[in-house]
Amino acid sequence: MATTEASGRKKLLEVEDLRTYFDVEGRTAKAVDGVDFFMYENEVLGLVGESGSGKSVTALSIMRLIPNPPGWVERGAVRFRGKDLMRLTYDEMREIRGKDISMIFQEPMTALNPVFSIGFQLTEALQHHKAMSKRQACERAIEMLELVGIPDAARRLWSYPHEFSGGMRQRVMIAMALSLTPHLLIADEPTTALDVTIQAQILELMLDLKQKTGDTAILLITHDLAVVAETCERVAVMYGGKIQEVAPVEQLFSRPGHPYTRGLLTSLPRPDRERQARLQTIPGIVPSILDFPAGCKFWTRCPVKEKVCETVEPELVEVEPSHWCRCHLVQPTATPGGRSK
Amino acid sequence: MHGMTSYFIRRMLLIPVTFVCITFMVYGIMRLAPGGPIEQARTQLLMAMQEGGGSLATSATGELDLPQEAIDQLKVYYKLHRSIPVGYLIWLGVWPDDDRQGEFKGVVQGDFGMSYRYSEPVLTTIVSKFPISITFGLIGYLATWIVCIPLGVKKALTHRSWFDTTSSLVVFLGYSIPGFVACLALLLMFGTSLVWDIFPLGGFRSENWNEMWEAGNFWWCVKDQAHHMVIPIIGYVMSGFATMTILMKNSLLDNLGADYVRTAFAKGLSERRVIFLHALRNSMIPLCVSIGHAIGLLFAGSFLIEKTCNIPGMGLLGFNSLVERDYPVLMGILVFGVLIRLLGNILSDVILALVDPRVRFE
Amino acid sequence: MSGVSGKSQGNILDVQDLKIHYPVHAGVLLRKVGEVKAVDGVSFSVKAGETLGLVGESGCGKTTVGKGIMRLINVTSGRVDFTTKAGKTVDLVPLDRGGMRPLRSEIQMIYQDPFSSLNPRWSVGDIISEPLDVHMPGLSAGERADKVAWLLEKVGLRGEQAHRYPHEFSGGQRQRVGIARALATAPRLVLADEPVSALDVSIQAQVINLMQDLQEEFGLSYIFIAHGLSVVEHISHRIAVMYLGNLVEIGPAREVYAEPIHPYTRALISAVPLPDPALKRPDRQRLQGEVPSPLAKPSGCPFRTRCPQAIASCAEQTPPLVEVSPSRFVACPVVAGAGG
Amino acid sequence: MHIVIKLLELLVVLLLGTLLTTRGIPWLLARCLNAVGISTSFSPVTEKRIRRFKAIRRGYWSFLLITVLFVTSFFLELTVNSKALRISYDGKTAYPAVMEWVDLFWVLGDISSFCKKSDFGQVGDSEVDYRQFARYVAEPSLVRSELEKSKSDLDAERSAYLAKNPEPGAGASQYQMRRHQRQMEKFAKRREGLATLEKNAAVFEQGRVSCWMPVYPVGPSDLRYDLPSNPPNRPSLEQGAPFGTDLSGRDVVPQMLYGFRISIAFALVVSGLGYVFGILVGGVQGYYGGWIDIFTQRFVEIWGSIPFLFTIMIIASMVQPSFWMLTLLMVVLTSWLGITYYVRAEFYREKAKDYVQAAIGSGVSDWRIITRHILPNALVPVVTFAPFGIVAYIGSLVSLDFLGFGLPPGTPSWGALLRQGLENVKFYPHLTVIPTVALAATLYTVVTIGEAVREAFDPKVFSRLR
Repeated sequence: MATTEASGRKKLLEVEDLRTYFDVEGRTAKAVDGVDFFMYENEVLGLVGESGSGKSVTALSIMRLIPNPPGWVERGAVRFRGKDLMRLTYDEMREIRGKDISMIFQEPMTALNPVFSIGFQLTEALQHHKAMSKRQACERAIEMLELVGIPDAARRLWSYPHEFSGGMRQRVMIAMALSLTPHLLIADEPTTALDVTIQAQILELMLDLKQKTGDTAILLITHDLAVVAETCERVAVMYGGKIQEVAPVEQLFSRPGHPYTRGLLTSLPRPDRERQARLQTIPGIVPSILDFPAGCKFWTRCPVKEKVCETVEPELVEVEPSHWCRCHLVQPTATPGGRSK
Repeated sequence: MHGMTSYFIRRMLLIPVTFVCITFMVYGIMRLAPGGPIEQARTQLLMAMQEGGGSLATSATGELDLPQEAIDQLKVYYKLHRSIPVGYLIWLGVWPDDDRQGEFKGVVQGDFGMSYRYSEPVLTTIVSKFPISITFGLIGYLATWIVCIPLGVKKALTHRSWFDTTSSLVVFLGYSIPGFVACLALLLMFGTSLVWDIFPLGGFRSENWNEMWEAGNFWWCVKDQAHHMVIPIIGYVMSGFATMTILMKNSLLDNLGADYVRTAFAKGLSERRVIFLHALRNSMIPLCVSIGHAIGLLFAGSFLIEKTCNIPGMGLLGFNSLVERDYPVLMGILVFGVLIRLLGNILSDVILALVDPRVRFE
Repeated sequence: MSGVSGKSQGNILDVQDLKIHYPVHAGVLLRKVGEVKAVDGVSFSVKAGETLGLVGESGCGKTTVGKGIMRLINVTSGRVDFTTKAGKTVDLVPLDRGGMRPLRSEIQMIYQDPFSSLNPRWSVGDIISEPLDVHMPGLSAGERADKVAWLLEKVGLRGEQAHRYPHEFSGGQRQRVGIARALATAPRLVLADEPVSALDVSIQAQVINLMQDLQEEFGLSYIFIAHGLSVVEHISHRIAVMYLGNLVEIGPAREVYAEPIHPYTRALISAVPLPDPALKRPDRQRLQGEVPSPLAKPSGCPFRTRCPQAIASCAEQTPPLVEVSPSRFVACPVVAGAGG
Repeated sequence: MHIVIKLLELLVVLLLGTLLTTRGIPWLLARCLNAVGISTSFSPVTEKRIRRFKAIRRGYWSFLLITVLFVTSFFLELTVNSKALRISYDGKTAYPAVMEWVDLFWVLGDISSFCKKSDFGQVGDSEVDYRQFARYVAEPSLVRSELEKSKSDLDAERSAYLAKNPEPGAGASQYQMRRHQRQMEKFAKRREGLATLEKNAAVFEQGRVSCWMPVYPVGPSDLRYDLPSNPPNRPSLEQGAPFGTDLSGRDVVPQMLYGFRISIAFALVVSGLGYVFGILVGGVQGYYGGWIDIFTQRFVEIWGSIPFLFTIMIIASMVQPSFWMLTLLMVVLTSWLGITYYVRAEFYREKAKDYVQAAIGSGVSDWRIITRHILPNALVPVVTFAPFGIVAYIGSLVSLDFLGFGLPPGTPSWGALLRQGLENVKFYPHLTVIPTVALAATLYTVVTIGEAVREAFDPKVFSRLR
């Protein structure tokens, strides 16, 4: 995986065999159980999965923001621009957070501190990382607020979070995250709590700012395949704490390899197509995080499973150039001898 | 802001209503209850007469009693010849007092009447005792904060550790000993020769304090005062410290798990800054709100601790007035107590509005 | 407005000029200083066996309409004519709780949050049989247990799961329990308030299919309230679009989706992302700004502050729904005039 | 040896109490509830909480300890009392302590009249002196020797009288004659009395008597005349007063034990009634809302501004309150108030949840929604405060008693002991130390329960980021 580079783009982030576990009343929940993927510089990667698939935990593990107790990173490496984040000291990690990697969260309601003004929260990171004076920081903050489309930014700077609407708060979060022009922006379900028109605004804003500020890559975590289709270059599909399929967005939607991805795609209503009488569904329910099956994580719900799936966990295999899939039944076709990862 | 102003105006308007309800109720109870001041005066006079061997009046029933004129005089003196509502209104000062040339003289005019016991205006009595109670209460409350906040923070940050568990034992033991009992135990241990006789056995100051003060022996006076204050202050601290420590701890624990703390860490802020600025600022809100309510509660605690440590404050005054049935003083203390509580509640709201920008009272 | 909800044969529900306003109190004496017009004159009808989709962004009043029809909240004015099984038409608005009770067996609701919509202390069997206790008190314990088991199997659960408690089920299964509860009294009309919004994608499809199957089997009518346009489009026969307490467009689902007329509907539909990278729409209509607070609702057309086609006269009066083509109604004189 | 036996008896009593608390009462309760038709099984949510509570050892053991002690204390009349459990004399049998115990639940009238001295070989019409009786039973020779002593005393008195006043001769006046005769009759009567006593002595000697005394044969209001010095007596194990006596000479041990029962019972009743009223008011407020809520809330605010301790003191200074009056005053003035706030908030929260809306939408009646749907869910957070409420009410009772405005004088009470302790802090520390330790230990146990309940119902998650 490391060397097959059609585009020759540089890799920004490589996650290898990341495992993050949680203690749930004495049992170990393997929320993230061996995740491998990478990101190119300046790309938008979508990380898709249903609730409990481990996508948010993956993001938090990269940031080393797993609450402990009850969670911990069991093993794995997260190489960011060559440095393994898991091996940094706390102080080194702190220098990276906010400055090189920043993050926005799902709930713009609770992610901002309610008792400090927007201005205070925007400037403190600037003052900390860039050693800016208060004035400079304020100017930069106003500039950012204008950039994310908050009218009357200079005055609104001293408003408190509760005086903004949900969409506006998410804009503030984006301004905060991008104010130090990080190399990587992790957006954890940034639009889930918002209405569809506001969602469109926020997604567009993120892509727009990415264009303007230059080299920020975005890791977009979402459960909504449609959002991915509209915004991302490549997609990684997670299920059961593992990456099940990674592909450029067109390939994934036109030639989904993994039965899970296929199931997800067919279970979406498609208003743009001819109306189906019924949606095709994935049978069964998502197992609890505590009792995913052995073997392939998906075999309990898989319509095409075979005997081997119940016991042997498939590898993530490159089935065609830059398209990886974790399924016994999907084997490399285009490039014989595709490497396993 | 307009909604807030009218909220506070509404709260202020409620004060007189509450005030009248409570004082009227207590006034009524006092008037209705048997064993009122006339009974008391009767027994006292009779005893005096028997001892003095003076002439005894005989009532209509043939029993020994006060002469009717004397009873009437007493009734007028205690305003018992009035119906309860009228008596109350006279006390309040919105009904002319016929016995004083129809003047309006009552609480509204700042006249609480005369103390039966001290034979001086009630207000003078109360005002002379008030500062003593307030001094103790405030120093005690301040001391509680100084102890509780660092302890609560430390406990939250070391949740379920050895330190947390051990200090919890102490905190809950403190919760199980009422403040005045703690005072009593301390008096026993450190006021008598039982363990170590280092503190005085109650009292506000030494008896010769005023002489020493006039003699200009300043340091001696300060030391003496402090010496007398140690045990009562510990009593006040004991009364509130467990609740406040646990409140601080739980509040900080809740906030440490909040989303915005994660955001702050994600910005790359230091742990110190996140905990002591972001999380602590939010966790202080419930504590600040408790200030107003605590002021009302100090009043209740003062009865017990002042009685135990023999401090001549409002509480001891109230206690003695109860024993002596000094009703005007009792009503006066009630007025102070109720007003302090009501103002304390409003103070809590004001503080909440100040420290929490989200709060908008409507 | 005639024709939108005109009395016609086969209508199970006729909502006419429904208004739900909340008073706003302020000042020292808490006098009423204004009102929030959560629902401000909404009219529509539902035919027997039909699904009406009600879409709009949060705060547009779609859930309030549902609760108003259910009479879970007080209605300010308007008529809600419901046709019972017996063929009688009853206006629900003037009914009190007692008058409403017998009708409740015919109108049921499915709720959004599968976690809070089931009492955590009750077993699933108790939850499903509660409506039976109220409306069919004559049932014996055995009959009731049979009915609960039958209902559970109808919604794709197993009958013996009746003694389990809600926390033992996943979100999708709980939503099935909620559906079973709604079906217990064999209703004619089911209001589904965002029934799939809280569910995972793969579970969403299962629940939608289930609802469609049940509709076929029992001839149910649905009012399907949701903010997800693609889901609504899939399940509904007709769609009604709401904005700030008013209906702006109503018509057959396919048509409204394919050729939206009202500027708001157009913007809403173009904001919906599609799961197909090949369909990235460059000509997307972006709505500027956000939905105004219902406390400060604009005069006239509520949408005029964000409308790209607004003209001066839009501020004057709330535009009525006008039939622009057969069974399509739009509340916008600007586009209706141009199109029609 | 004597102490060892006492300790063994104590152990047996506690063991029986434990059995009753952990086995008997739960069984009885379940029986009663099932008979009424209330199911005693909990929902899994509650079961999980109970499991979690039991897992917190300290809290669970404290809970067992306090309930066992409280249940056992309901048999104090049978274990710590100056009345005999069973007394029999020449075929007559009585159960005075048992009677007193029954009287606790079912008023029998003047129980002291059931056991008259004259019926049990003592002289007089008042209640039997059980301690004396027991002493005689233990040492029947004592009766004889005392009888002999009385006899010789009488003889001595008679001869002394005769020596001083010789038999009046013929010349004596009518008056003198009569006086002498009367005196002689008196002596004869006493002689006769001694003769009956002789019969009694025989009964004792023949062993036709028995007397079972309680474990600690002193009641809370008995004065310890048997102690050598003037009250208060310091604690002394040899003299049989391990905690000493108070200022009036009453034994401290029974006062502490009976005081424990009164304190806990008071706190339980106050908080129980407070819960009933608070839930009623708060529930109505939260469920109906609107103007009912606004007006009630104003009333609650006004009512809550009353300084309750002071008001109770004022009332108590005029009317001596009984246990029930004090309880009611506490309930009316304070204990229901705090609960309304929580219940109201919980009802508001729960009512907004969809499961309640669904019940309304199914046409379920208000009463059923309130009692079956909302209440069980709203009660949980409120229940966690109960132990802390009990601590507060015990503290209030002790405070009131301490100030002298509590239960009537003579009622066994920790607060009253503390008051005596304060008055004698210099010379009789045991009057301070014993109630302080008992109070602290009791409240600490209750607090431990409270903390465990809170932890079981609402475990604080602690997670740390860096």
